[in-house]
Amino acid sequence: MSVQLFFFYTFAVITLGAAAAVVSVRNPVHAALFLVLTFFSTACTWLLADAEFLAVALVLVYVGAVMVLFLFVVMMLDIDIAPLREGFVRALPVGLIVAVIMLVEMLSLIGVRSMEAVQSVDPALAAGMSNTEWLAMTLFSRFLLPFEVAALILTVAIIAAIPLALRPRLGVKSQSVPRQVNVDPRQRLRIVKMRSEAPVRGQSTEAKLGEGLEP
Amino acid sequence: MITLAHYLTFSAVLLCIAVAGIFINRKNVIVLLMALELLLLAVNTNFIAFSRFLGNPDGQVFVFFILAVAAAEAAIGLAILLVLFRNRATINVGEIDSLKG
Amino acid sequence: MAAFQERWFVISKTVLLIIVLAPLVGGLVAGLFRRQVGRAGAAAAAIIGVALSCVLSFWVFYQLAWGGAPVFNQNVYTWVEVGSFGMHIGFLIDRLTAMMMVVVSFVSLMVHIYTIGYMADDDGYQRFFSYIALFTFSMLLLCMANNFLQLFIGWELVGLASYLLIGFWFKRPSAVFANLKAFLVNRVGDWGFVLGIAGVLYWFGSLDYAQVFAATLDPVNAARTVEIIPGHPWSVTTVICVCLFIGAMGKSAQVPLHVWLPDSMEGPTPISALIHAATMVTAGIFMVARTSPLFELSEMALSFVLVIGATTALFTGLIGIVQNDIKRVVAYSTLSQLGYMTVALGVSAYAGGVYHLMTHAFFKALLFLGAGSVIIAMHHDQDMRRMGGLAKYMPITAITMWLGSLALVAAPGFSGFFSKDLIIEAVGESSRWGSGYAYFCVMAGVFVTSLYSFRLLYMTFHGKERFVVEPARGGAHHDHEPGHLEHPPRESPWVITVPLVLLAIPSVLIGWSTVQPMLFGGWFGGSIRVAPANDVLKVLGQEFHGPLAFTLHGFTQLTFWIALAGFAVATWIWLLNPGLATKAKKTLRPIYAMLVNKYWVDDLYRVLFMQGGVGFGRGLWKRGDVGVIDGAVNGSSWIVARTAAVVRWVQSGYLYHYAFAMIVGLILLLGGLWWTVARIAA
Amino acid sequence: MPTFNPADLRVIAPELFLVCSTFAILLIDLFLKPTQRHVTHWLALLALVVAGALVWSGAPPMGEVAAAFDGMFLRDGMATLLKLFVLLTIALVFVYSRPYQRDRGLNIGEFYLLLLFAALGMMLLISAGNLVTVFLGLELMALSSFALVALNRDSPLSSEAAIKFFVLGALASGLLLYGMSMLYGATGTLDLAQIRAVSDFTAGSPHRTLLAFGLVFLIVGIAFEFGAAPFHMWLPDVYHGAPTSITLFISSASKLAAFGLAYRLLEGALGGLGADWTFMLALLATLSLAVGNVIAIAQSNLKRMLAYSTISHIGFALLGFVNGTQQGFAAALFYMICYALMSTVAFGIMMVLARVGFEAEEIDDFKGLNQRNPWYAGLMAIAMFSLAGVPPLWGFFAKLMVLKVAIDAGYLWLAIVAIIFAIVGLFYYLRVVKVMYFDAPADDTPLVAPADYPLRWVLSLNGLALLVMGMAWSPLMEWCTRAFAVAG
Repeated sequence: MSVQLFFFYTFAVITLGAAAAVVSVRNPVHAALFLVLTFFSTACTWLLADAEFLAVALVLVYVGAVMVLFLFVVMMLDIDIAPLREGFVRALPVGLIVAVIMLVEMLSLIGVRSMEAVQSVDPALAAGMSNTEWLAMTLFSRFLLPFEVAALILTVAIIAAIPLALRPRLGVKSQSVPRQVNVDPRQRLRIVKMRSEAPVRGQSTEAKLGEGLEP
Repeated sequence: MITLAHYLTFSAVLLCIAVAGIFINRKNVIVLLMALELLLLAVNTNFIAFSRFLGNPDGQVFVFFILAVAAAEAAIGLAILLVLFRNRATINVGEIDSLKG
Repeated sequence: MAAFQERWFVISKTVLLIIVLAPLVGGLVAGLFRRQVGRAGAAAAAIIGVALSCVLSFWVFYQLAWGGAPVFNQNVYTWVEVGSFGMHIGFLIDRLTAMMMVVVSFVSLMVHIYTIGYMADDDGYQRFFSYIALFTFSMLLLCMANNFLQLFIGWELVGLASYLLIGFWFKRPSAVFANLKAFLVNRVGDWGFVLGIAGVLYWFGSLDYAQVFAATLDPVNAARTVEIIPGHPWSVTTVICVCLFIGAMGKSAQVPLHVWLPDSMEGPTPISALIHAATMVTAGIFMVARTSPLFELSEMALSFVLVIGATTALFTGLIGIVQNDIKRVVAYSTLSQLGYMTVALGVSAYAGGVYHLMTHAFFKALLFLGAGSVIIAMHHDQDMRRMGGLAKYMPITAITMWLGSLALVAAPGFSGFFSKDLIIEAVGESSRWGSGYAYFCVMAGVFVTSLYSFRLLYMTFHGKERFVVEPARGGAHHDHEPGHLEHPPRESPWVITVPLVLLAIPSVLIGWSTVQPMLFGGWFGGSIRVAPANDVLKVLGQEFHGPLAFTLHGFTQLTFWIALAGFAVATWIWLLNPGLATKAKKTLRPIYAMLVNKYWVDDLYRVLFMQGGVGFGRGLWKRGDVGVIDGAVNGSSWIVARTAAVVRWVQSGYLYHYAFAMIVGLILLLGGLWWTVARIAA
Repeated sequence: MPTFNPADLRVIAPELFLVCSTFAILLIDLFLKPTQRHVTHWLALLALVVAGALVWSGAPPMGEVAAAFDGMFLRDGMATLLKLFVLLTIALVFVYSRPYQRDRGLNIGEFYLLLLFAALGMMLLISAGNLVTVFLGLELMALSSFALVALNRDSPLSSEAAIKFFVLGALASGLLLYGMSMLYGATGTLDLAQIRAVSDFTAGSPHRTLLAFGLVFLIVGIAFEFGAAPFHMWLPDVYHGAPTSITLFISSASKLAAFGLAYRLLEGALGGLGADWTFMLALLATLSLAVGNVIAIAQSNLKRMLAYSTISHIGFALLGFVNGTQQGFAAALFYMICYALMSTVAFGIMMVLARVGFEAEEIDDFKGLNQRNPWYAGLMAIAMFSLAGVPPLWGFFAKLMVLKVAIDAGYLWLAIVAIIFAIVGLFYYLRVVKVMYFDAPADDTPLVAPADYPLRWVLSLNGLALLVMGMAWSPLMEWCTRAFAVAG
């Protein structure tokens, strides 16, 4: 067993174990942390396949951004942990059986035994560049159109996420400096002109007063 | 030496864990989203392995795109999750069953 | 002069188009502009349209029969042309078609005129006229088609019109139920019909009658087989013909698709006459006769037709004996007579079937309209138990009904005699599988027909008056109790009696002049093709020596004496000993119950299809009955709970079940692939 | 090393225009007051119309393919036809849903923007010539759709539908990607044409098994987008929960795009494995027909009923694929177009009937519609009869075409199954008609058509088109046939 193979097995086992933990632990925060572990160890297996750029990108993008988002949401939503376990144990045997059947079918169809292809020289090195350069040469030439489309997809994510998640809170008192500065006195104070009404001296007023006072 | 078969088996097992995670999950929807990330991870591993053994950069480029799209997907998924939580005060998969039949 | 003759004595496209479109135009005017034209205008538009096509139909008929005009077969409009496959609207006018056109347009015209009187008080007057004109249009389109597509279009339009008409009084739940039933049952038939047409298109490569019938002569086509269930080759023609005949079973109300017809009495009476006598139900018979070249290729299909027809002829007639609703008696007699026509088709005596169709159209329309006249006189009471002795109040109706009934029971000399007697003889002559059973059925049917026909006459027109005449007590017109009339019944107005008389004339006389040419003279020419080995009519024709001899011969035949026995029994029970019927009812209780419940066929369908289907759908997909599941959850058996759980699995609303379904689908597809790969490797 | 070729821009001109105008609308919309939203509406419509004109005017001659960006983007006859109808249906969504969105306070700029982005994704998907563009186009469309379903964010049903749609959609696209990775592994390329070249010559090689293995996963993704059983479970819930305007979008434009996806992947990339996928699709078609038609009978909610009816129609459309020839794809495309335009009528009328605080989505809400507004009742009846496949409406001919294909391909049993279920299907379509014409209305106030003239006229035209196309469907069918001229 070569050193690489040893490390591959190590990271693969860590990855699979952590992945299994992700889908089975009760606490979603723990699940998110296990997911981080999964990503880390997967990134290591990618390194073993000489995909340095993607391995680093996975850690940066996922662990750095996406997982933080997940954790943020988990903590924002106040979720009860205890009742969420119901049914899990009951569904587990069926789920496991189905998963195993699927795995057996997949492995036998891929024909893992027949693919004993051994790692040759790193193709990037063979081309005389680093993995990142090798990737970039392809990405920015032939994959120009998809690259732009990927940008569109990220835009859609923003356009979609904002109206869904952003919700102006009503009834929150906060200070708006520009509005304070721009206040126009005329909006605050209204001078109303009225025709002054002189009381008509005479019987009517007195009579009314008198009526009101009468027992 | 590591062979292609190692990677393919690894990713197949990862895929099955992810898929099983989706349908045996009786807990909250967030874990479903995590399982979906695992699924994409399996796919990415496949692409990288093939790319490496074929000596062809296209597969790694594809992974790049999948990563970008998955990030966008996660953002939208979490946004929908928030909306759901605000409306229903729950994200328990077992309680989201008003639409059925 | 010759040029003139040529121009006039050849059927032109224009004339045919007018025949088809005139009722449509009339119907559209009556329907779409009902407010503008008013009641009288709507009636006039529809009647003028139908009258025009009636006159022209007679003209076409005359030309084909005596004017020496050739068969007309032309496409008038090409709808679609995709490669070799074309869809056209076109006309095939030969003598078979011409006869149908005359019958359809004439009976329809009579019904239109009659409607003026019958529907006079109805709010939907204009709507009704537009529907019946549409009905006439559809039927003409169907008859005049020169291809299966147009046949199908007409077929569906007739179905649509009947659906609208049966449910004409759509505020009555029973009418809505009846029209839904008619529609659904017809749909079952249409399913077969569409398959049949698809089969024709697939194996003969065309929908055009002429091309298909020409192709049937090719022995390659006749011998072709298909394996719908792998390993069981079926003759292609048998498959096509059985499918087509399933369509005919729906439209022509053959057992077991007969259940809609008696219920369709919910529509106004003129419609009953139109549906039962001239248009809808005869479509199936006509279609089989029209496609006779196909049916001739398949003994098996013809035997199927024969057995179904014979069963219908006898067993539905039996139900007619126990009905009390005057229209329902006539309806069951229609079913029975349709059975006779189908039997004729089944023994390859297509001309006999079509001939009976024609005579039946006249006398059945007469009987229905007569029944309608009685119903009007009884203030829309249809129960014969509250009639009796009406003959003296409404002599014209009584006499014409008598004439119609005599035609129905095939009294020698009347039109029905020529057609029906011949069918019975043809069955006797045939040696096809099932003809023994059919012979028994049609013979017994004669007795049954006679029994219910005279029962109807006696209960309605003779014997004691079972209604009470009470002068109006100031109540509303329709508020009286059943069997209590405000004033004595009186004869109907001329718009009703004139059609009765006009229909009575052909009912009595038409047989004399037509039987010779139509059945034995090869009058239908090439429009009906019978294989020489099957030609029973030809055998009968050798013994035929003119209608008079045939009539005289008729008095010596067994059928006559059977009918007479029926007459005697009916007279004995319902005229002379009114109490006997009740007694017989008690002694024969099980049989009576069976007949009154129509052999429980309706109930069977209700349980099987309606409750079963709805229950199946609901039970399987809508999480079962709440009661069942609640009961199960509350501690009844474990098995029920498990079943319920499985049932709830599907579309339960739970995400994980949805994902699970997807994964199971994936696993099954993968498994299938695995299996194929393993098989290839092995 | 391939470099950027400015001539490529001409090939993607419609998409380019749509991107630019979408961003322009995004900016303009920021400065509009809510009362001025009609500006966004008309601009969005204008963008679609101009994009359509560009698709039409720049179309390559029939039978030729214009490729750009190193084969990433293909413009052929199929793309032209399908894009025009996608743009048309999305324009119909805009027109029909304006009063509906306005009444519910949903007439926000994002509605238009997301639909435009979805349109862009669909166009890209339809023109994709590479697995990457297939994936990106699909995601652009899908992500927009997820957000659109959730856009009515105060509705619990909407958000539930959205989360189901999202999770299952992401699962399906994950599986699709897994299949793509297998295709890549077996052939070493992402280009559809090159994969096709390998797949055409793989009989007996180990690649074949790997390709077929990937194919199964691709089928899952395709079936999900179509909504074919057993990958249909999302469909009824999403139809039901989403605002009717979005349901309209999903049932029309999305299904057209799904056709593009299926065609590009199955025929464009894996034509060599035709024998495998035709059989798999035949199975899915059978199941879809059965599930769709049977469950639809038990529905009381019209949206759910139409959802199950969609599933059954997908079953029908898949019959066109079982042949795997030019005729077959043409029939399937014809069917999808027909279906899309039938469902726009049905959902359009549901939106006309809806009022604030009242969704006309129960079948009982249609009781006595004939007495309240005979014209809309008539249009709805036409739509129902056409969906049921009653001659001489358009739907009948669409069914006829695919049945012919199935029979020609030797799938006689499948055609018979399809006919049987079509007859079962009549029952529930007819129930709607019966309710409209024969039941007494619960509320007999005459239904006033919305004072939105474009809506009234377009909806009427759309309904009558079902009738007219029944008479004159052959030009479109011919166009569909020619669209596949080279590829078939």
